[in-house]
Amino acid sequence: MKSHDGMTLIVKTVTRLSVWLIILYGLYIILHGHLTPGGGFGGGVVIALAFLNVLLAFGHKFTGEWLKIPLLEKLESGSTLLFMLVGLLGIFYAGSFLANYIIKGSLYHLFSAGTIPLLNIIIGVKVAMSLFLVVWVMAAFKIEEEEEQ
Amino acid sequence: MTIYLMCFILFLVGFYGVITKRDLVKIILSLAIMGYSTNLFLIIFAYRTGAHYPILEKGTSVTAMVDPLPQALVLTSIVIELGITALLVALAVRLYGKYKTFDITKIRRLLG
Amino acid sequence: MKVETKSRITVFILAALVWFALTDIKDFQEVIAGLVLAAVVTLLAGKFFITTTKQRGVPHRIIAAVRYFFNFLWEMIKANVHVAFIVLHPMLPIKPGIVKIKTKLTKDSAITILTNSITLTPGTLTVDINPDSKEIYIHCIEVHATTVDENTQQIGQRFEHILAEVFE
Amino acid sequence: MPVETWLTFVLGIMIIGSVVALELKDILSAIIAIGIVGLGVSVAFLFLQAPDLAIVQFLFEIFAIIILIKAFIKKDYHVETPSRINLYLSGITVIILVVIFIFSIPIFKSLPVFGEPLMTTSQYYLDNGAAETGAANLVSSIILDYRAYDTLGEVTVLFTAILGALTVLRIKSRTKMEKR
Repeated sequence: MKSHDGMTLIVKTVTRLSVWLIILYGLYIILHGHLTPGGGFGGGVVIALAFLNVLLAFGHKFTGEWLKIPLLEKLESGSTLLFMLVGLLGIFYAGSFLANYIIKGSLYHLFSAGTIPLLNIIIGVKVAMSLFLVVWVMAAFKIEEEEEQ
Repeated sequence: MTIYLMCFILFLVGFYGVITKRDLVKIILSLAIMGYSTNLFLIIFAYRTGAHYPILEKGTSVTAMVDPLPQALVLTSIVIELGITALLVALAVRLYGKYKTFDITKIRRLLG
Repeated sequence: MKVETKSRITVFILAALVWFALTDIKDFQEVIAGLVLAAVVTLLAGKFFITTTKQRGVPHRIIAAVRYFFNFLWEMIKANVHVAFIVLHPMLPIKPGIVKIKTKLTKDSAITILTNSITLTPGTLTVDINPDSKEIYIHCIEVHATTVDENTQQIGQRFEHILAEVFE
Repeated sequence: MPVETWLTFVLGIMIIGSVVALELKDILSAIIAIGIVGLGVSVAFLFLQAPDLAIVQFLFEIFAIIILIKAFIKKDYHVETPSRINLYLSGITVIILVVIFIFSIPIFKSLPVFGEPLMTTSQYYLDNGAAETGAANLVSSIILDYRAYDTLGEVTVLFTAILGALTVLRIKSRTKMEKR
């Protein structure tokens, strides 16, 4: 078995059964960033680690079919643009760049704090995609090197 | 005072590694150490004795809280550090692919 | 029903339940967000959860799983006492070695549980697995038999017949 | 026990870990030793009442270790023994660094004492943050509301760094192009 074909059956089975839980936990951390410790940065890394788990367990080819890498690249660049768009909308609605223009809501509730959860989600997507893509490209580079030898 | 100085020692260890090591991997690791010590120093500087973490909780009212501003700055700094580490690792892997060594003196010699 | 649809529905229900356990269920905002996020997780990673069809019904499998749990506990106590006896014995009568056993289980999850159970019981440790020929290599603290069949009888059969009822 | 004692302990472990990481010959051991330093920073953040940072530091440390191991572990890595001139140079560097350390002690004495920060701007954030932004987590309200412009810059820097890494890894070298 080649090294980039993934690991043994046991690792594959456990990954298969647990990957949804890790992704859900990452989303929980992102969405509750304005209420509890965490936020876009931490949750993004959790999601990236879930994808990385699949990449390490199942190998390069399977993950490529599952995740649609070109879409991830577009999400990665698009989220930066989206961040700026949310900021620019602040100029129209509240008078300054990145102003908090959505209704604040009441404290300690999920839908509160205006643009903060929105920006948290954008940052989470950005961090998750970019960190996963680095490892992805690194793995692809390694496979290319091995094929040449 | 002792804690500030120990943090500075950690920074100097990283600095020593950047100056004297000839190995690309060790240089990347020393840069990471310098980053850790800087982050830790900022947070140590912001600590207030007996204070609460800066997150409000339902049903409790806390008056004294830790300084949240350095925490926000360090949060972004950690992320940037990881990005820079990834960039450096990519460069090191590329250089290894071309010159088959991690030794920077040899790489310099090969460049001519 | 197709296997993939079934898997996605299971993941959706499980994700919603986990979300309600993590948050306050009385808050309707959390409930809405939980349902949306469960849908997102289902779309993203829903198709891995179940990959094969099982013959028996769910209640029978749950009863078998409970039976398996107690059986596993009993085997674990026996193995613990055995290993403690070996360790405390002044002569230290160990006879370590790696043995090969064959399994009749076909499902991936069943093999995973079997190998993990073998690893968790003291004295035996799963080293490697060959998924094509269904062979498991095990490191034992005390090797009794030399043939594959005898080893299968001693190590694998303890768990295998109940696991077959749970997963096949 | 006071926080200072714990922090001194954690920092001592981190200093030992960093020296070990720089001096070990084996690459895997060096990367694991850098893990000691990073996780020590995470623990120190917890002692300093910064749970946000502890989570983020912990996760990013794990990711950094995975990247480093995945990139460097299979290379045939061997360190040559340093020549005598290099040993002399390291000795001189250590002496210079010790001198710098001794001369920097007065600077650290002039800083505020540990546990009593100035907090001129941030007191405003603490008093009005929850009312003005509606977020219970004040760190999050600062990075995404009061200082969101900083975060935009940070996202741009991350974007550029990752783009650089992707470009460096994806570009085909000249010799490979000629072969094909």
